[in-house]
Amino acid sequence: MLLTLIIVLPFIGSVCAALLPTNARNAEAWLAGAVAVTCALLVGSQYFAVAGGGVVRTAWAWLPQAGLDVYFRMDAYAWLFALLVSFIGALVVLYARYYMSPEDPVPRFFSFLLAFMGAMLGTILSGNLIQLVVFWELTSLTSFMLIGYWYHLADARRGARMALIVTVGGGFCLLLGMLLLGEIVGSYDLDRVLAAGDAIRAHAWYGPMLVLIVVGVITKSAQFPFHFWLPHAMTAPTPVSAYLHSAAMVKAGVFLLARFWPALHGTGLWFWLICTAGATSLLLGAFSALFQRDMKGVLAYSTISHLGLITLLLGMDTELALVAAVFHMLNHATFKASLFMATGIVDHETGTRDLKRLSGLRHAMPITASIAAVAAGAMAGVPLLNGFLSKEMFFEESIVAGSASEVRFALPLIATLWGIFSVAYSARFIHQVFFGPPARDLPRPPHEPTRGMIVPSALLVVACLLVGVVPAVTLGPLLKEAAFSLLGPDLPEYELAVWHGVSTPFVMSLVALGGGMAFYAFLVKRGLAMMPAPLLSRLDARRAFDLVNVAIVRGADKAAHAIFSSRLQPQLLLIVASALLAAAVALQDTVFVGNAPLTPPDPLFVLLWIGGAACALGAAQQAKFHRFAALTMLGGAGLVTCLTFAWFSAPDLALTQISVEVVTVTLLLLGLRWLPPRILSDDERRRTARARLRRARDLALAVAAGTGFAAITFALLTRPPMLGLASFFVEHALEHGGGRNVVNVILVDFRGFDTLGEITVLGIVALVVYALLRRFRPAPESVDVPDAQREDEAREAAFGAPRDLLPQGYMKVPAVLARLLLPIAAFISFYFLLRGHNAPGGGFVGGLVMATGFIVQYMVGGTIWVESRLKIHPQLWVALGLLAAVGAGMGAWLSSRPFLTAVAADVRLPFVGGVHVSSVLLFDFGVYMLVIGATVLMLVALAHQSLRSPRKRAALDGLTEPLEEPDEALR
Amino acid sequence: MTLADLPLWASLPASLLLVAGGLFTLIGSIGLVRLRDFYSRMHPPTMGATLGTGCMLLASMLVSAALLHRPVVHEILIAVFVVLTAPITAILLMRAARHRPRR
Amino acid sequence: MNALIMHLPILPIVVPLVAGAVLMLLAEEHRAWRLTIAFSSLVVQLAVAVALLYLSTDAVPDIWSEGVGVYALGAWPTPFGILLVVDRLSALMLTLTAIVSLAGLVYAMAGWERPPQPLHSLYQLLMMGLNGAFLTGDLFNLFVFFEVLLAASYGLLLRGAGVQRVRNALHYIAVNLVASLFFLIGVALIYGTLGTLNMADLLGKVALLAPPERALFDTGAAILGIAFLVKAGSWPLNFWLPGSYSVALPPVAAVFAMLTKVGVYALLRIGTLLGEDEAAAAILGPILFYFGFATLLAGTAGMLATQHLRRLVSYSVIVSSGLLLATLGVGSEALTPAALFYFATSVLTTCAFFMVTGMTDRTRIAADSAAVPSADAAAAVVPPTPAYVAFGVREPQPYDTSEEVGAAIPAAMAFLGLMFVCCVLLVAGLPPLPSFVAKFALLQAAIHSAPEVHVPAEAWALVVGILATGFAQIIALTRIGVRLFWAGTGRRTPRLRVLEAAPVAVVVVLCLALSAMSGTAMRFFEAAAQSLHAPEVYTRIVLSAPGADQPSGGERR
Amino acid sequence: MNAILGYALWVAASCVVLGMLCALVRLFRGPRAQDRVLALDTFYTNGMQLLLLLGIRSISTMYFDMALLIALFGFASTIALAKFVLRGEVIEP
Amino acid sequence: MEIVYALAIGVLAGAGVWLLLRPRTFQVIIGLSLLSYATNLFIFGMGRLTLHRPPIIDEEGAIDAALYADPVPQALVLTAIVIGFATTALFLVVLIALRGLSGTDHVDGRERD
Amino acid sequence: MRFARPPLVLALALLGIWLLLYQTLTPGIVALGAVLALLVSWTSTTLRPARPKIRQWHVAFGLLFLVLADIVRSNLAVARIVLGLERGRAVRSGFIEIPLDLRDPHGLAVLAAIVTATPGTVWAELSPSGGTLTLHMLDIGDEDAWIRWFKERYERRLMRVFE
Ligand code: NA
Ligand code: NA
Repeated sequence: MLLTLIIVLPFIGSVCAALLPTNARNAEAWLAGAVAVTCALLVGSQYFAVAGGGVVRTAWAWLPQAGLDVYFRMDAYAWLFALLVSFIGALVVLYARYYMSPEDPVPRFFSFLLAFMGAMLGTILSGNLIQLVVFWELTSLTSFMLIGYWYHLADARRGARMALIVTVGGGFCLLLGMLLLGEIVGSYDLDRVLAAGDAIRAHAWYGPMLVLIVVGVITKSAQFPFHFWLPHAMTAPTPVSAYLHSAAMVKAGVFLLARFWPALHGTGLWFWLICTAGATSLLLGAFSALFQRDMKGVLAYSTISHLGLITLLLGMDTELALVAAVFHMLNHATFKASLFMATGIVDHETGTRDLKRLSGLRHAMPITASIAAVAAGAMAGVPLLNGFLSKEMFFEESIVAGSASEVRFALPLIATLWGIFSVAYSARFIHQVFFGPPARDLPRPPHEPTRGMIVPSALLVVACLLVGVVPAVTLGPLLKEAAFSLLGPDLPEYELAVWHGVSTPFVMSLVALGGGMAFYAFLVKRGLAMMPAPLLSRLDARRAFDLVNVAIVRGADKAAHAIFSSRLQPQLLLIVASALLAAAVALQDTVFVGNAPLTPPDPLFVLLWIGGAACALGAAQQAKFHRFAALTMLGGAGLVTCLTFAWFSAPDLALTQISVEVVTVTLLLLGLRWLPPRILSDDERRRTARARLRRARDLALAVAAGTGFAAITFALLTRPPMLGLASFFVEHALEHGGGRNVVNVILVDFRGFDTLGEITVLGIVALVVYALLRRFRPAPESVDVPDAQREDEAREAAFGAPRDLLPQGYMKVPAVLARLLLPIAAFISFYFLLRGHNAPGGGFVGGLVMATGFIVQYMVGGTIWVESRLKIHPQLWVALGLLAAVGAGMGAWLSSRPFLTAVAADVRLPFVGGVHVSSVLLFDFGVYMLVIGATVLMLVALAHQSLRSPRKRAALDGLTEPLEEPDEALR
Repeated sequence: MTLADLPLWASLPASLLLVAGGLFTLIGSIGLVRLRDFYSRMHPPTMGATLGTGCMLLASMLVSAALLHRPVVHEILIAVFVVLTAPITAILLMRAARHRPRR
Repeated sequence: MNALIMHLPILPIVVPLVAGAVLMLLAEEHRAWRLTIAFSSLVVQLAVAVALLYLSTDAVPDIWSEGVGVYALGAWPTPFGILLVVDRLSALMLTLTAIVSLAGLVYAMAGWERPPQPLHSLYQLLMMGLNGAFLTGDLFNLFVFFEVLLAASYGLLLRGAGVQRVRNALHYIAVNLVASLFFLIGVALIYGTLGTLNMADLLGKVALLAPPERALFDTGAAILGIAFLVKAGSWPLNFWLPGSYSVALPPVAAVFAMLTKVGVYALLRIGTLLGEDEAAAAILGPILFYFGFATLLAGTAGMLATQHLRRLVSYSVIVSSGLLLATLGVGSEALTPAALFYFATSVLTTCAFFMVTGMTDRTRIAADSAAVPSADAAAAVVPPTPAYVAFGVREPQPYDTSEEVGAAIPAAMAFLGLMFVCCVLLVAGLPPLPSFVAKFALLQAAIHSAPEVHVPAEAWALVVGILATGFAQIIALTRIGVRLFWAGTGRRTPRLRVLEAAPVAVVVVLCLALSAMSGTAMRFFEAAAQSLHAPEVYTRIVLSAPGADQPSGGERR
Repeated sequence: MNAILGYALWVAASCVVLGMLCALVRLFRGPRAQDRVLALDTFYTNGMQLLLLLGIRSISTMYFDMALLIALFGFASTIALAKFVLRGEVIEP
Repeated sequence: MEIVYALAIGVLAGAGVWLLLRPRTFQVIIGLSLLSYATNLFIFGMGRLTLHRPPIIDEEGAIDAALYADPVPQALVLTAIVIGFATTALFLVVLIALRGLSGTDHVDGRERD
Repeated sequence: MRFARPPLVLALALLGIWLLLYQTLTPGIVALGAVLALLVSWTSTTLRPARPKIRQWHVAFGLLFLVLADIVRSNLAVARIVLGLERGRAVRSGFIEIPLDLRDPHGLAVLAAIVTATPGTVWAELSPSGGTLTLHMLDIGDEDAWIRWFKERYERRLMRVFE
């Protein structure tokens, strides 16, 4: 429970911090400080629980099915790190209170700082591999926010993103590694994993798993070859660097490596993989640090180097090396945090971190200088400071481990070389900033900072000193507990002491100290102190990162262009081709001729379809240049289709097909007016070879599609029918459906639900069409009255004024006749509506007949004339039709039957006799209304577009009598 | 009931009417192809629409009446409809032909 | 009460239909009424969906046995009438639909719904289509509901007009029309060979087919599959998707989160039914896997390539589709629960992210016209020549973002940033949001079952694919996020209304809750997957549905 | 001897279908738009007659209904096409 | 007759597919119409071809379903026709809108160069 | 003003159509038809504001039979021309102009129907003033005689019916 509190507290603090006002620096600091101190105290209070190999555990089920639990586990090792993280966290908060300027939006800073602390504590205290990855990724995310805190700086943005991409990428590798590890062990429980070392090492997946985990670790701990992000993360505010890049985040990697050391170590792969990364980083970091001009740059490379040291120690595969590694993790955290703080002070008070510009600050800021000097001493491994102790252990282990392997002399050599570089860059760091003549051209006159900034770094330096002088009574016991919790009874005997006598490591230390000082002196003397790092300076990670970024975008863009297209034709081509391919694959072993008896051949049908096919092909050929002709041919093909339906006993289909076909043609004609004219010669010259090829390809596809479709059709037509559903419907239509026309009974009763959906589609489309056309913007050249009409109108007016009873022009006679048709059409439509249940017809056909009647009136009377006399309100019809249909369905609820159950009654009326009333009729009536409304709405809305012509409007403006609003009429 | 039930007094005239109707329709359609100018082509299809359809309607009425033993006259509706609508299209098409420039 | 429970399955279809029709009747001036109706309809749908979800967990076994509810429309016997079937999967889909649409509607209330276009009606009818597609147990009825939802989506996509939108809508419509034709052909072939349309009835009848007829049936299924793959946004059948999703208005795009998922749902539903058949599974699996994996990669490439946030989100939809298809294609039942988990999170993700894009667009002052509603609408609304002048029709009001609808939220930029980050985490599958849990579960299941599946390499490829695409998504999203929130000078703090911000926040909180309740959720998904992979239970219950005994003639006539 | 009606029906139907093909020839040949409209109108008329013949053959009134509808919609189609040819738009203000 | 019927569907579908792949919006819409004719005929064909037996019950008492044409595909086609009509209408309006906004009738809203 | 007295003739005609369609005289159908006929004829006046006044019904019936006969006759004539049986003489087709006295629009409509239904003549144009009717004839014989015949046979009768 307490462990949970330790984790949750920082997150709660984070949320609270985010909600405080922007300028509440003090409140923020108090909040964050209180949280950090509380955490530290809570952790500290658990000492006796974890001492002597004790483990504190808290667990909740999270996703138990997958073995993912919330499991917090604290042993002495975790305890030590949790203490470190929360303690340094508290110091950093104090420091940041004074470091951050009043203009900085501190809620964001403290909020993410606390969140980071929580994530870090979570990583440390995780007892479940996956949960560990969760917190691990959270540290990456929060550190991204912290590094990018000053996001107005391009470098900050880049640095943050670089850090995020590298560490999250590593995190994904770690996740996979942990998944494999968990799969190997059969559990993600840390205890079980740590106990299963032999099984793990023996497993076939050990290699890939280890590589993945190591990649995760070295990305986080900025080890070669993923070290490059750390120097660029120095754009973060210095408190962030002091925390993340010394004590916390970068330590997570090596922390993890040490955590899993017992389970994973002891193979050649482990040794080579980790030692290579560690040793390379060790040297590379130290060498680069020597040539940095930015104080934080020096520290960043130094961190790479020191983490390399830790990594190398962990790779060495000896128990003592592990202890040394843990020890150095703590030491490094203390001196590096204080160095970062000192750097921050310098930056804060002088306005620069440039080693070249800075000089002689010991006069202006003696306390800072002392603190920095001591911390740098620890970094260099000067005796009596904590860094010295772990360095000695490192030297010793390099000899021990080296002797056990093929790289006998390499390791001590590397270690010594590293020592020389470390001393040199530490000396350079202090010398360039604090010694020499006082600098004159600094952005701000330097002076000591407020106490709040001094105290945290001073405390850390005191810790360095204490540990360095009396290790056995300070860190010693804690380290032993931690090491014991890692190694258990395997923990070797060792002694933390300042003086071990003159041993090889001591000699190496001396060489390093002397060599380092000499090397730095040499550089200064030669004026090379500020030169860019030889060889390495050309490897600019920032540029490389940018280049890679650009390359990714370009590459992806090229790829996306190659694999996507914003054009319609390739898409349709692919869809059709895919379907063909899929069908071809599935059809491989079918027989295309079945054995059902065929219908007797009829030459008339053949003739009919010769005509139909000619129409289809003609339409295909003419659709580009002779749209009108293509349209008439489409009409021909439609009629032949209709006749075919009639021929093969589908009267309802024939009726529907013909009515829909005609309405469609009318619709297309209405649309044709808005399409651009196309002249044959426009296109002829564009017949390039490529275009021909394209057409050949399309033709081949079309032929293939047609052939395939015909083949499948034939294959099915020659097989006996499956009458499962059909016989039920035919047998029950009259008795239970109350209708003789089985198709109609299916439509309004058996499968009335389909019809409900179908009319909904129609209603939706009408609505959409209407809405779209209200905002329609015609092409300029088609706005005006068509040429045909202008010429015709010049000769004789077709229509007259809206007040006229009949058109005054030549449309008079047609109008007389056509207006007589409307009532007739209405009657025919009623007829089809009412008898649909027993004979071909129904609401849909009836509705289309009625709608056509209306449309013909528009054709012979003109929009203005019709609408000045009649408001149709098609939208109303659509809505009421839908409601009627759905209401007919809901009627069944009253008798607690399912939706759309037919409810019928026989009513006796005076004079008329028995009348059969059924909800089915209401349903069909709904269909009827909706079809009228939708069809009229679509056609008339399209027709209304002609009103946009300025010529028409000019004529209309002259009208004195106000007319009804046609659009209102459409509602 | 099937067509075989049809008495001869009905089937003979019905057959004649049918063949005549079919021939009028066919001749009308042939005229549509054969005649040289549009105005002339306007005439023959009317044969199919009027006498062709008329004969078939009569035949239909005859057959239905003979089989159902009651007068069946609803075929008249089609005739009425054809007569009502034909002038409208004719007027529009003639006007188009006379005044629209060749496209 | 009993009657209500009995009719519960039909409500998700009837309620939006009635609401949509009533909204058509209601004039645009009655904004308050329109909003009330639209909102309450969705609330009812959500309540019904949750109730169905509860019933489907078999919590009340005396109402539905084994968590499958059947509603026989018209009281016709199975398999002759159309059935609605509620099981865990469909109830889950209904719930997701209701959540997403409610969020979208509230978001739209912040002003997106004001131009007098039939948003509310279409919105309701889209819900009807989606709910119907998820509920129906009939193959042809599925087609009908697909058409309903597509028709509504055409209308919603076209909201706001503008040449980009219309162009993409045209492509979207054309592609879907072709896909619908394939759908019809597939259904027809299945009917032609089996003589049935009831999904539960398919299984038993397929087994009886002789090889030549079987091949014809397979052809039908294959063509149907292509149609579903088009709808699911599978590469190379998805060129229409990035364009059309990225030009849709944000509240519309937010509900479009469900659209591609309908295709996946159909594949899942019918695929698992047919997957019982060994021969079918052997073909279906690899095809799905390769389509899915290609989609995964293609979507990722698209995400990396694009510089436009909405387009990027659209590509992320493709990625999630690809991931789901590839997962289904591996053919391990162990993967299904995790796939369903991922399904749910990806719906919520897409919804939240599209809503966020609507707000981030406003942070840029001089942005492209397709993104900013005010500029876009202004271009579309003012026609070159004023129309309908003669009739005095009011021109639709352009979007006026300056006018306040509801209160604005404080710290808009911080909120927006936080929501953006959450969306990034959701898309990329980073903790602590549920897509991490889902992806983890997927990975775990894939690794665990890798030695047992037909092609272990597929499982491993899936594992690598999931992680690699997640990483690529991080690269793409941080690039665009950094540019949106951190870089540049032309940024301004947008006014975010509570109505816009709240739904995003609620969806994110839901995600967090889902993440926290992963165990419970996963138990549900496991049960859902189990019933999916044991279709004989589904089949048995559906085919012996109560009320389907015989048509009760006396009452009908 | 009642087979005679069957033959008559067949002859009539053949005439009608041949007539349809003739109309199609005109539809393809044009040359002007109004020719095509006229041809399509004839096509519709012949189609209607074919349904009447089918109706006689199967002694069913439902073919009559279909014929009526073809007449109605054939007219609607023709007037729309003719209007377009003449005026350049089907429904004008 | 079956072979004629199948070939008819083939021709309609072939012409439809050809037009579908053309660059002009009008071509595409005509192609879609032809394709939907083909599809409708195809669905209808799933009930096989039946002469002179429309599914309209004209007898009383016991009914032999095998005597009638299969009504189910007919009902399906009816629904499909209506939906096809609706979507064609929508497609038409959208293509006109695109033509108005982009000035061209190319399916991509811009001429290909 | 818009909903004037329902046009009873139209209503009766509609009822007739209704009964023709249903081919039955059951009271339910008749009653429904009557109600619908009244309703439709009444509401359709909005879109059909101009109403004919038929004065002499018997003339109208007589005309009907005349026209039927003319249709048969002209059908045969045109068939001969199409089949090329008139090879003996030159068939001259062209436009002829007929001065017209009939002004009633409904009369003109019926005239148009007659002209159209008779193969061999097509309505081409009515002059804007309404004074001249242009017809196209497939076979123009004696032009003046034919005009006289036409006016006597159709126009006179129509004027008696409608004016
Ligand atoms: Na210096
Ligand atoms: Na004539």
